[in-house]
Amino acid sequence: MSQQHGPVTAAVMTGTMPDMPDHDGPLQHHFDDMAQQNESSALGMWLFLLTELMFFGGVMTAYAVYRYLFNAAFAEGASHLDVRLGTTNTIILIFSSLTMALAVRAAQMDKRKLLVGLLIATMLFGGAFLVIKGIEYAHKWEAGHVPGAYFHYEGPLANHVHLFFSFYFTMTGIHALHMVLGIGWMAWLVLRSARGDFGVGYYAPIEMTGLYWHFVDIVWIFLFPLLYLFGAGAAAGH
Amino acid sequence: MSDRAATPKTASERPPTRRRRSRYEGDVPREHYLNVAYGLKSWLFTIDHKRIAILYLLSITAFFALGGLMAVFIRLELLTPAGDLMTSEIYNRVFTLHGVLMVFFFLIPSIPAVFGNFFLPMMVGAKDMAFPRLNLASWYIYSLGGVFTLAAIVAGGVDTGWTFYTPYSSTYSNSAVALTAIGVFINGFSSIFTGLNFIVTIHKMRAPGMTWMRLPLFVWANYAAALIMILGTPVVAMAIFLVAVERLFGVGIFDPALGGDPILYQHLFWFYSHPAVYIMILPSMGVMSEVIACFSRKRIFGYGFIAASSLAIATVGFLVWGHHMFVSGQSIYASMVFSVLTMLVAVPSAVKVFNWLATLWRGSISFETPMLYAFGFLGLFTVGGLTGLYLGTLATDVHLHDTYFIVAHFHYIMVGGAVMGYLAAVHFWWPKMTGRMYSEWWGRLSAGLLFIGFNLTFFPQFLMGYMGMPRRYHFYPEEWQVLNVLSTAGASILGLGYLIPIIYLTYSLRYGPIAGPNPWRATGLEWTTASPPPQHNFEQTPVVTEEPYDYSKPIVNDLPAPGAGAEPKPSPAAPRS
Amino acid sequence: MSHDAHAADSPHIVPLSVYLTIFALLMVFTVLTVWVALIDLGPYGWLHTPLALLIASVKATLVVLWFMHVKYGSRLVWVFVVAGLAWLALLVGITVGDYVGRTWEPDPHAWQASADGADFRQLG
Amino acid sequence: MNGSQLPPLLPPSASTISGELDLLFAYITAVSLFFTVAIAIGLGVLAFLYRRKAGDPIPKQIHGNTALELVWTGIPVLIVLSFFFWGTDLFFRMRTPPADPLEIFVVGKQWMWKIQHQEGPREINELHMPVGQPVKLTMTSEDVIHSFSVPAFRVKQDVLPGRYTTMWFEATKTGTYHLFCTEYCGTEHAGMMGRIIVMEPNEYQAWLGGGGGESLTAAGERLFSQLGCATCHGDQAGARGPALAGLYGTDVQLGTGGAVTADEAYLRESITEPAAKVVAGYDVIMPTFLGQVSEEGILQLIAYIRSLGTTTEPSEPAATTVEEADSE
Repeated sequence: MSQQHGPVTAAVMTGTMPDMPDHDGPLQHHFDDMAQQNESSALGMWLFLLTELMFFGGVMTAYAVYRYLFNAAFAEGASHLDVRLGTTNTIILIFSSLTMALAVRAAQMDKRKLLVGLLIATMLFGGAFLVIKGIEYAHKWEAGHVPGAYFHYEGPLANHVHLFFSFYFTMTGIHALHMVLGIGWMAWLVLRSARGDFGVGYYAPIEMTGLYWHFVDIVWIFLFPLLYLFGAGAAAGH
Repeated sequence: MSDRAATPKTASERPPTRRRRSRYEGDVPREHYLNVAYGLKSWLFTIDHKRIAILYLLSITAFFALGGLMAVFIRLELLTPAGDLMTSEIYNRVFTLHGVLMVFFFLIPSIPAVFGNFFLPMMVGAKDMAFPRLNLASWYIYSLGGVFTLAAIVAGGVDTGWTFYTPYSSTYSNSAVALTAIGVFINGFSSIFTGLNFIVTIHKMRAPGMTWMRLPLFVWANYAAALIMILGTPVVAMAIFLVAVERLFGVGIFDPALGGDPILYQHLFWFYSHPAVYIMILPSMGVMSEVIACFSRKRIFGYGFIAASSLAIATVGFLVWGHHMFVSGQSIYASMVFSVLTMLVAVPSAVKVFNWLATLWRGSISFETPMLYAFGFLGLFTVGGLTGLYLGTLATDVHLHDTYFIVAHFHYIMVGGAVMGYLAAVHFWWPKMTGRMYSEWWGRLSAGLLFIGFNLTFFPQFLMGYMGMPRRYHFYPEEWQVLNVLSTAGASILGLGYLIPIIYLTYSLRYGPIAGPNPWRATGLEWTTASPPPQHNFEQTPVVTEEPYDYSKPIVNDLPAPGAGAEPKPSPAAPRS
Repeated sequence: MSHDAHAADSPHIVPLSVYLTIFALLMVFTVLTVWVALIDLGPYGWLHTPLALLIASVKATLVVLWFMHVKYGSRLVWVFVVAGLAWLALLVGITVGDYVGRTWEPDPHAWQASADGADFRQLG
Repeated sequence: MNGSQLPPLLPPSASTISGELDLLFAYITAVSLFFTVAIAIGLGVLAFLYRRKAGDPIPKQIHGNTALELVWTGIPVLIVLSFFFWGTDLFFRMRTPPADPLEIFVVGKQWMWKIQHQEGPREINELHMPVGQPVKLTMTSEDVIHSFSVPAFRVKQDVLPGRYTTMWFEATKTGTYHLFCTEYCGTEHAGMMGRIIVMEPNEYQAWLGGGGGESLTAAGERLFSQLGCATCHGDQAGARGPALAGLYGTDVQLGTGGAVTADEAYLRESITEPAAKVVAGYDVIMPTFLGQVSEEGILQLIAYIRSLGTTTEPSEPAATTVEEADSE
C-alpha cells in the first residue's frame, strides 16, 4: 500500500481536516475527480464548523442562562472590560478576514506571491489580535479579575461578577486558542504556497482554512457585543 | 492479526473444508486488505478504512473487557446487602469506570467505528471514506482519550458516576475527575470525526446509480447517528470541558457558592447524552434491517418508513433530554414539554419493530447466529423501549427515577439492544472481514446463553427498582437480597456468553472454513466483492441498477466471472448531493 | 450537483469590489454597534442587547454569504448551515425556557394561609 | 419487610398518591405486557410458519403497505399520549401542595439528612410525621445534589445546593418507611438512608413535646439578634434596611424596577446574595452572610421572618399552628 504519512494530528487540531494530496498530484486515490474531492472537502469543513458552532453553543447557552439570571451583575462585570481595545480587536479581525478572503481569491487566480503575502498579512493581523488580547488579560490579572482562587472584587455583586469573568476568560480563551491553531496552520500553508503547491486546480486547503478563519471571526462578532458592549451603556451612564 | 494475514499462503496446507469453494480461493494466494502489507507499522499508519475498523475492533474489545470486569465486581459486591467485598470508595470508582468505559469507549464507537467504518464505504460503493487520514486520526484520538482515562485509574480512579454531575464532580470529589474528563473530552472528537466522515462519504462518495433510496438501511441508520455525533458531541465536550476548567483553575461556572446552577450542567450534559443513546441504538437497528432481510430472504418491509424513522429518531431524540431531569428542580412546564416529546420519540422505534416483523411475514426464515441475535434484539429492545414509557411519563418517573428500574431499562436498551445488534453485526460480517466462518454451533449456544443470562441479570432489577432500590448504592436493605442474588447469577451466565464468542471467533481466524464472498447469499455491494475484500474494496467501481434488499433472485456464494457481471461502464453523471 | 462540478473546474472568482464592499459594511456595522451600545436609550435600555445581537447577526450573515462563499455554494451547504443554526437555537431556547418556566410555578403560600388563622379548625 | 417468606414485590403503599401512581403503573404495564407478548408471539409464530422449507424457495417480495404503516404509527401515538395526559395530571397534583400543610425543613449534607421541625425538634436521618396530614418539605443542600426519596410514598425530589426545592406528601398509614438519597452524592451515598416514621397525630404531638429544644422561630430570633440584623432591619422609619414585619408573601418593589414575591427563595437570596434584588429606596449596603450562617441557620432566620406575620408589630410566632390546634 502506498502510505501517505502526514501531519494527521496537526491537521485535525487546526480543524483543517481535508486530506492533503500527495506531492505527485493533488487527486487522492479514492476520489474519482477533483470536483468530487473539492466538494467533499468543502462539505467536510462545513460540518466541522457546525460542530464548532455547537461547541461554542454549549458555553453560549450557559452564558444566556446566567445573563438571564444575573443581568445586573453581568452588566457590571462587562463595564470593567475595555471597549476601546475590544473595538480595536474587532476591527483587526475584520481586516484579517478581508485578507483571508483575498488570499483565497489569489489562490483561485494562481497568484502565488500575492497569496503568500495575504496569508502572512492574515497571520500578522491575527497575531496583533492576540497581543492586544494578552494586554487585556494582563490588565485583568493586575486588577484581580482572573477567576479562581485569586479573584478579587469589591462590591456587593462580587460572586456574580466572578461568574461573568469566568465566562469572559473561558469564551475569549477558547476563541484565542482557535486563533492560535489557525495561525499555526497558516504558517504551514505559507510554506506550501511558497513551494507552489496550490494553483488554479487545487487550492482547497487555502479555501478550507479561510472558512475556518471566517468562522473564528464570526464567533468574535458575537463575543464582542455579548462581553464588551453589554457593559458599555452602563459605563456611559456613570 | 499478522498471523491471520499469513494464512492465505498456507491455504493449500489446510485440511479440506466441507464448504463450497469459490474459484477465487485456495490455489492462488489472493491479495486482500489483510495481507497487502505486514508489520505493526503497516497497521498503525494505515489509512484503509477496513484496517482502521479492525484497529477499532481490537481496542473496543479491550475496553469492553475492562468495563465488563468492573461489572463483575459490581455484581459480586451486590450479592450481599452489606458492603463487604470492597470499600465504598472503591465501589464508587468501579461503577463509575464501568459506566465511562462502556458508554464512551465501547457503546458509542462500537457499531459505527467498527462496522460503519468497515462497511459504510463498501455499501455505498466507495474505495474509502472521504477523509481516510481523518479516519485514522479519529482512532488515535480515541486511543489518546482511552490513555487519559486509564491514566485516571492509575491516578486513583474517579468516583463521580459516568454523568459527572456538578457540583460533586467540579468541587467535592477527591478523585481524578479532571483526567477522566479530559479523556472523555478528547474521545468526543473521535466520535465527531467519525460522524463527519460518514456524512461526507454518504453524500459525496456513492457509486454510480446508488441513489438515496437505494442505500442500505444500515447506511441510513449510520447517517442519522452521525448527525447526532456532529451536532451533540460538541455540547457535552463543552460541558465536560467546563467541569475540568472549574476543577483545574477554579473558573466556577457551575459553582453554587458563586450563584452557579448545577442543573445547567445537566442540561448541557443530557443534550448530548440522551441522543447518545440513539448513537448506540440506531446503528444497531440498521444491522437489524440487514440481518432480518437476509435471513428471511425478503425485501425489507416499508423501506422508506424505516429510513425516515431513523431520521425522526435522530431529530426528535434531540428534544427530549429533559426527561432525565423531572425531579431535578427543572421547571414543571419544561418537564411537561419534554414528557410529551419523549412519548413521541417512542413511536418511530415501534414503527421499526412492526416493519421488521412484517418483513418476516411470508419469508423463508433460517436461524443462523446473526438471526438469533436479531431475534434477541427484537425481544429485549421491545422491553427496553416500552419500559422507557414509564420514565417518560411524569408521575411514574418521579417514583422510578434513579432506582434500579432505570438501570434495568437502559441496560435493556444498551446491552439488550445495542450490544445484541453489535454481536449480530459481528457474526453477520465476520466472514466478510476475515474470510472465515466461525462455528455455527457455538455461535448459537452463546446467543442463547446471552439471551437467558441477560434477562436473568436485568429483569429482577425492574422489580428492585419499583421496590425503590436506588442506583449506585454500595449496600442496601436486606429485603432486596433475593433479587440481587438472581441478578448476579444471571450476570455470571452473561459473562460466559461474552467469553465464548471471543474464543471461537479467534479460533476461526486460523481454523475456520473458508467463507467465500457471500456465505449468507445476502444483497448489498459489500457482498459482491471477495472475502476478505481487496485493498480498494472493489476490483472496479460498482454500478447500482436496482433497489436494496432484492432477494427476488437466487444469489450464490461466489463472485461473478471477471468482466461478466460487472456493468459495462459507469454512467458519467453520478448523482452526488 | 452539476453546479458544483462546474464550480470545481473554473472556480467562481468573486470580484475584488464585492470583498471590499463587504469589508466596508462590516466596518460600518462595527462602528454602529459600538455607537448604539454607548447611547442612552432611556426607558428602552433593554433594547441594547437585541440591537447588538441583530447587528452581530447581520455581520455574521455578510461574512457567511460572501467571505465564506455560501451565496455561491451548493444547496447542501445551505441546508447544513441552517440546520446547525436551528439546533443551536433549540439548545439555547429550550434551556433558557426551563429557567423562565421556573418563575411561573405556582407557589401557594400555605404558611400565609395558616398565619391568617382561617384554616386552623380543620386541623384539630 | 418483616417477611419470613419471600420478600414482597411491591413497596408499601402509604401515601395519598401512591395508590393512583400504582394504578397508572399498572396501566402502563398492561399496555406494555400486551405489546411485549404480542410481539413475542408474533415473532414465534412467524418464525415457525415461515421457517425455511426444503428447496430454499424464493419468497414473494413485498414492498410495504402505507395504510398499515399509518395504522401502526397512529395507534401507538394515541396510546402514549394517554400515558402522557394521565402522568402529567398526576404529576401536577404531586407537585402542588394542598393549603395548610405541616411544614418541615430538610437540609441534605454529605451524608446525612438533617431535619428541623417548626416546634423545635431536630433529627438526623429520621423524619417523624403524623398520619393523615399533608406534610410539605422545604429542602436545601449544604454541598452537593441529593435527592429525597420515599418509595412508600412514591415521591422523590432533588435537593440542591444554593436553592430551595419543595415536596409534599400525606401518609395514609402509620409505620416505618425507607428514606433514601437517590442522587449520587459521594463516598457514603448508600449510607444516606434513613427512616420515615409515620405516627398517629397524638403520638406525634407527644413526640414533639418530648423532642424539646427551642422552636425554629425562637432559634431564628436568637440568630437574628446574634447577627445584629435588627441594627438595620428595625421597625423604625428611616432604617437602613427594609422592615421585615409583614414582609413574607408580599410583593417587593425592586430598585431596578419590577417586583418579586418575598418567598423562601427570595429571603434566602437576600441573606446570601443581598445585592441581587434590592428593595426600591434602599442602598446596596448589606454584606453577604453566605458562609457565616449555615443552611439550617438560614432556614431558622426565614422561619423567624415568616413568623413576623403580616402586621407591622412583631407578633407571636405563627409557627404554633399545630400547637394551637392541639390545644383545642
